[in-house]
Amino acid sequence: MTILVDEGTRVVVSGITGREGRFHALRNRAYGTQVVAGVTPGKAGQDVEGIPVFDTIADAVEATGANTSLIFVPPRFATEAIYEAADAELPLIVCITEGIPVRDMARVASYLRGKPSVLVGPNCPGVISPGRANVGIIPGEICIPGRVGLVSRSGTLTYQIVHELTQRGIGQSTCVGMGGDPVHGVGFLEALEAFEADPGTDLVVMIGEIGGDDEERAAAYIAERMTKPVVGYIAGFTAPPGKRMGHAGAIVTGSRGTAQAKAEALEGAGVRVGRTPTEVADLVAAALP
Amino acid sequence: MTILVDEGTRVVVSGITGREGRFHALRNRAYGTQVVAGVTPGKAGQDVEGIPVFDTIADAVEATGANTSLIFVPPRFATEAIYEAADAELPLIVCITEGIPVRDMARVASYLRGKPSVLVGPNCPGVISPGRANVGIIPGEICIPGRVGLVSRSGTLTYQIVHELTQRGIGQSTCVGMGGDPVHGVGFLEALEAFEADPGTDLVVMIGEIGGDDEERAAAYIAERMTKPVVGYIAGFTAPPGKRMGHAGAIVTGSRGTAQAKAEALEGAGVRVGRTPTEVADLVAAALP
Amino acid sequence: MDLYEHQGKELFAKHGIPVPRGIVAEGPEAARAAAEALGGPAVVKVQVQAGGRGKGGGVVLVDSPEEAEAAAERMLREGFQGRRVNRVLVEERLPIARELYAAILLDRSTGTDLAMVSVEGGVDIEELARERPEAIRRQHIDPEIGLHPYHLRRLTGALPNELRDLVGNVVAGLYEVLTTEDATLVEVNPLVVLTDGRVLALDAKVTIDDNALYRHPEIEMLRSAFPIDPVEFRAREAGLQYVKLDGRVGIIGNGAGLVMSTLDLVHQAGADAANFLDVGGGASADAIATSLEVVLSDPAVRSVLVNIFGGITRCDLVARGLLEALERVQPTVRIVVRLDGTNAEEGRRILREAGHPMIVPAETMLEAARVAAELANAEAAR
Amino acid sequence: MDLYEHQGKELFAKHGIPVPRGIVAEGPEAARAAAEALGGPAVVKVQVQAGGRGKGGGVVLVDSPEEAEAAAERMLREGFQGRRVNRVLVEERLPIARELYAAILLDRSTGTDLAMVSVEGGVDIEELARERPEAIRRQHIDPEIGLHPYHLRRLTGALPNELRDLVGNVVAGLYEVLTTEDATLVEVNPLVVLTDGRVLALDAKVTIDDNALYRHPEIEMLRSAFPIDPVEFRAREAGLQYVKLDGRVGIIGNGAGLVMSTLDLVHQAGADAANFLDVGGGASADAIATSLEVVLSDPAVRSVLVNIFGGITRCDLVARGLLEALERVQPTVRIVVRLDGTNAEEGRRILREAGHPMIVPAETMLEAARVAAELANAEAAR
Repeated sequence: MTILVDEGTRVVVSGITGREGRFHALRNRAYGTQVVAGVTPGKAGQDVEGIPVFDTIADAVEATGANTSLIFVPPRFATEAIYEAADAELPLIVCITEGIPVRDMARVASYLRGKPSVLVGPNCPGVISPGRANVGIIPGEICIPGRVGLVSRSGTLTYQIVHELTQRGIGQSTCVGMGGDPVHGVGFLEALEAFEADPGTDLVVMIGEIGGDDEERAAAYIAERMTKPVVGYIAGFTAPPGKRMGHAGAIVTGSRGTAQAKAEALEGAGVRVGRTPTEVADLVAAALP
Repeated sequence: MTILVDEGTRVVVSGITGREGRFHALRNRAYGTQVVAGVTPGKAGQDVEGIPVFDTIADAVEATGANTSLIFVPPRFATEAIYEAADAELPLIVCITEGIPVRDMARVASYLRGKPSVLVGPNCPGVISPGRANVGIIPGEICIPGRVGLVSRSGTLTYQIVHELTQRGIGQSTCVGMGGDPVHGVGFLEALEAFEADPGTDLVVMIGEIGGDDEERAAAYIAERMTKPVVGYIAGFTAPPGKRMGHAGAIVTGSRGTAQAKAEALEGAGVRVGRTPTEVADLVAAALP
Repeated sequence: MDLYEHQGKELFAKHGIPVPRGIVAEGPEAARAAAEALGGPAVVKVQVQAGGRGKGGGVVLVDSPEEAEAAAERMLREGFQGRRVNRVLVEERLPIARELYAAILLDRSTGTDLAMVSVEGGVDIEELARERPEAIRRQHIDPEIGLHPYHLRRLTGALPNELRDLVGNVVAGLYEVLTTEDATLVEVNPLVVLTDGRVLALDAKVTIDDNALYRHPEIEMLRSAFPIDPVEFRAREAGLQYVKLDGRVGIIGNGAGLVMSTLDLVHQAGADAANFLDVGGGASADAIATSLEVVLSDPAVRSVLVNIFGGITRCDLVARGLLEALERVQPTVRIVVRLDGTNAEEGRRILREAGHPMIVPAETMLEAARVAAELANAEAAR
Repeated sequence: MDLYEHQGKELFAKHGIPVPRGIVAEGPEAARAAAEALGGPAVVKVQVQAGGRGKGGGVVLVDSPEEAEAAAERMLREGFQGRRVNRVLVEERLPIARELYAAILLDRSTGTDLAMVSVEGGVDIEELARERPEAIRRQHIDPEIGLHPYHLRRLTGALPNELRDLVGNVVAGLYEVLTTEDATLVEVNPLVVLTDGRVLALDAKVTIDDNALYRHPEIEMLRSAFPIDPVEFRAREAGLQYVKLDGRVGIIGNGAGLVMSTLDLVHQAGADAANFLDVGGGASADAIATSLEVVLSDPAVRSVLVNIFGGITRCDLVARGLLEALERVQPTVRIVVRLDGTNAEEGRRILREAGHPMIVPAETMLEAARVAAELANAEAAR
């Protein structure tokens, strides 16, 4: 069992005729994911190595039964694609696009509230349920199927930790890259809730970083609700306050949002927090039944 | 037991220093309702016969623990008051105001989607749980406590039917005036759902009229979900197509939304539909245990 | 408030939707001049708020200014389907290659706007929707985010490529009318493609939200073009909801639902209502008096039914208002009065003590309907 | 992108927020002239992106143009807290009766804007929030509905009546800046009440969303006023995320999280990072080469750590990029390279076969951090 994506996932890729969209659509398909459609305005009727292209997501859904949107379009068109996917009532929207203005995202978040669509991202690597479906840009070859759920604000740091798990023979149920933008869809809370409910997940790894209070709120949730063990990691202990560290989210103001504060909040909620990616993998190995 | 309002209801009245607001706030209080605050910009610190007036709903909530908003302000300020009540996170908002532009209400409806506030109205007579709380303009003296739930698109027609029930000694758990505007808050569906779940309600009366498809959708819901008996009434059998009959909602286009079509839909769902208010009361009397 | 075709087209033009060149004429001479100005061949279209103008002789193709004059003269003299006609629209005649359909309306069941584009136009759209649903593309537009390009791509997806942008622009213009003018319905049927490839709105149906007129004084002013029934005008001025109907029983009540129900009960009792009149909530004695005068001014009325369930409305004021009106007008028909709710006892007492010969008190709504119907039928039978 | 005070105040003025009269000066002469133009007594304020200017000598009250010149000369010469200073702001001196505080920022935990007004200003607001929370009024503003009058009534509710509208107007102006200029933070500390009753923004802190700069070319141009570090400039031009830090180990990695984690590991191994450099996803050989040149151009660097986990990024291209850079620059420090993920084997083989003397391969991230720290410490100890 998994969360968010599995064998029933049918992906429609917005921006499939772009360089990145094409590359990853084909890569996801090669992994075994059902990539059933693409969308590029004005290119309806074409195909990308057999994947039919449509003019709108609604057209694609009608023709192919797609149930998941994967978005690769440039930032100034990306929120439009999210609205389009939400209006087509797709249950899952994964937005890879980096660089969307945050006020645009605030409006999107407001629009999605109370709607049935779940958004992952933007500025995220996507979601993979190893051996079942890969929706996004996480390299499938570093993952193996198993019973550890993983959720992360960071891309390559996720790969690093998944890699260390896989090296120890520890497989993953689903890895969720929630992305590093200040306003985003699925966060730690939603992922933890889903993993808690997923009978295929025994333990959850959450990978946070400086900035914001997602980790602190996750800690409160864990203390109150989680019965499954959680192992954590926080990046940015040595980041100086006030500096922006790449991710729009990774900026520290005063004592709030520091790695130290986050690690302490998590430990206070019973989370075992590793100080290195390697230690995270060790803690997982020790905690698994 | 009741739905929406009861002894725990604490009302803050927007527009309490206006003629109508003042009159009904005092009338509701005289009925026994906890009317704890009023709001009129610029009149903070004053009071209306002992009810303190505040500058904002949030101030009123902070000072008095109000949990229900009752709105009497003129149409061009009414949506503002609804937003204000929603932002103050009041669980229930009852908007009596008539004449709000429908596109403004469409935006309000969109804003409330996914928020915890429940809206009744606008252009409605409000909600009464006889003997417990009266929030709005329904004359309390025509109601008696009991186990019949009632929901209606029309004001005085509701009074007529409640009156006929009361004359037969049949009391009401809660009467909900949902209002006649095309875009509104709580509708038949939400009220039916709440009455179905309310252990204090044995039977539901729904009073519809021509226009829209609220009754048709309610019929579908009843067929699928309701276990409690429902008695219905539809006004407007003799309304000519294309004519507007007072309520913005009460306009018939072609065969859709006619009283005939609505009555048939309800009867198809097992609802006993009375042809006169008197017959409705008779049907209720016969159906009650 | 439903606009006339020519008023709708003026709004369309303001928002960038192409429409035919046209001139409004209020008399046959003006219609002749209009056709001349347009170059001779023209279309004369009756300006009424009714459908079926094409089949009913309300749209006439003319080849000359003289024919335009004759057509306008007939329309203005005869009216259309029983309605008075004040003006005609004289438009250029255009070579039409194809007819389409476009509309946006506020969908009350979702609270969002519903846009529709059909590859067929000039037809009954509800019929088309039943028979060939695939001919119509529908797209909801949430007012929170407004119109987006994907909406237009979806709506125009069934059209030939060369038409998609042109029709998309029309839909964008319709959306602008809807949102900036507080319309609840904008409809173009047919939306035509000319032989030279242009796309034009050949008709225009626009409904403006009455509640929003306070912020559109320029649209409110368009009412002055409407034929005015003096009775309806008086009712509107007094803030009463009045609709003229075809029966014999004048109806006065408080609250739209109660009045509609009263109409139904009168019908069940064997007569039909002469009107719908809702005095609204908290009616004053004066409003009641005006209501009675309005209803009595209709010569078709054979009896009147006053059905009041007092909530905010006080029945004692209603009684006083009725007596007041009866001092001003001498009714020749009976007035059945049913009072219940707030201060009903007092109201009934006032009427009883006044003992006016034309007032017939009734105990219940059902009884009131029965008596009013009987009185009207008896009067009519005399 | 954080704006200078004077840039922020220009935006404020554009959106109707009152600010003191002021003139930007890039030299002591200009500062003198500015003070003269303002009438003599003035305030000279260093223009840097740092807090604590008041206490740190960055704000000087002057009584004459001569004093203004002297103050500006010192500021431009000395810099402020180790930062270069290009310009000062010379402003009129005003009689202040009271200091307040106002700000709006995008609250990431709710995705809505959070406005704050405090009855005390000129202080550390986070400290005030801890010690006297009742002094600060907070109000979330959902971007879906925007700013409404009730927000302003609530925010200004703790102020004396005569100030409420004036401060409300400032908050409305701040909200306009936020929404129309794509800011994520607008802050006025202090917002002052003058003895004549006027309310002015005495300071301005504005942060613009970098992602939105494409639609604000006029704000993007404000960057030209910033002191430019040539290394940072080069990195930015190449699309690299580069932040200069204080340690000795140059860091290159792909992905912000991985790079931050690398910094932490180097610290745990006993050294500190000289920089943060994220080459981003799918980096080309060229981007890697530029990154290496950028990092090596920092004289503080004693060793370099290249930590790549290939996803979209291909490790073979990374290896080629490194070798390319090493042909152009002759490093005097060792470069520890750790490659994993996409085409890692191939990347490692390329480096092995090149056998460059300054490249030290590492098997794991942990090992790479340890080795790089040791090398840097050993170099520094020499």
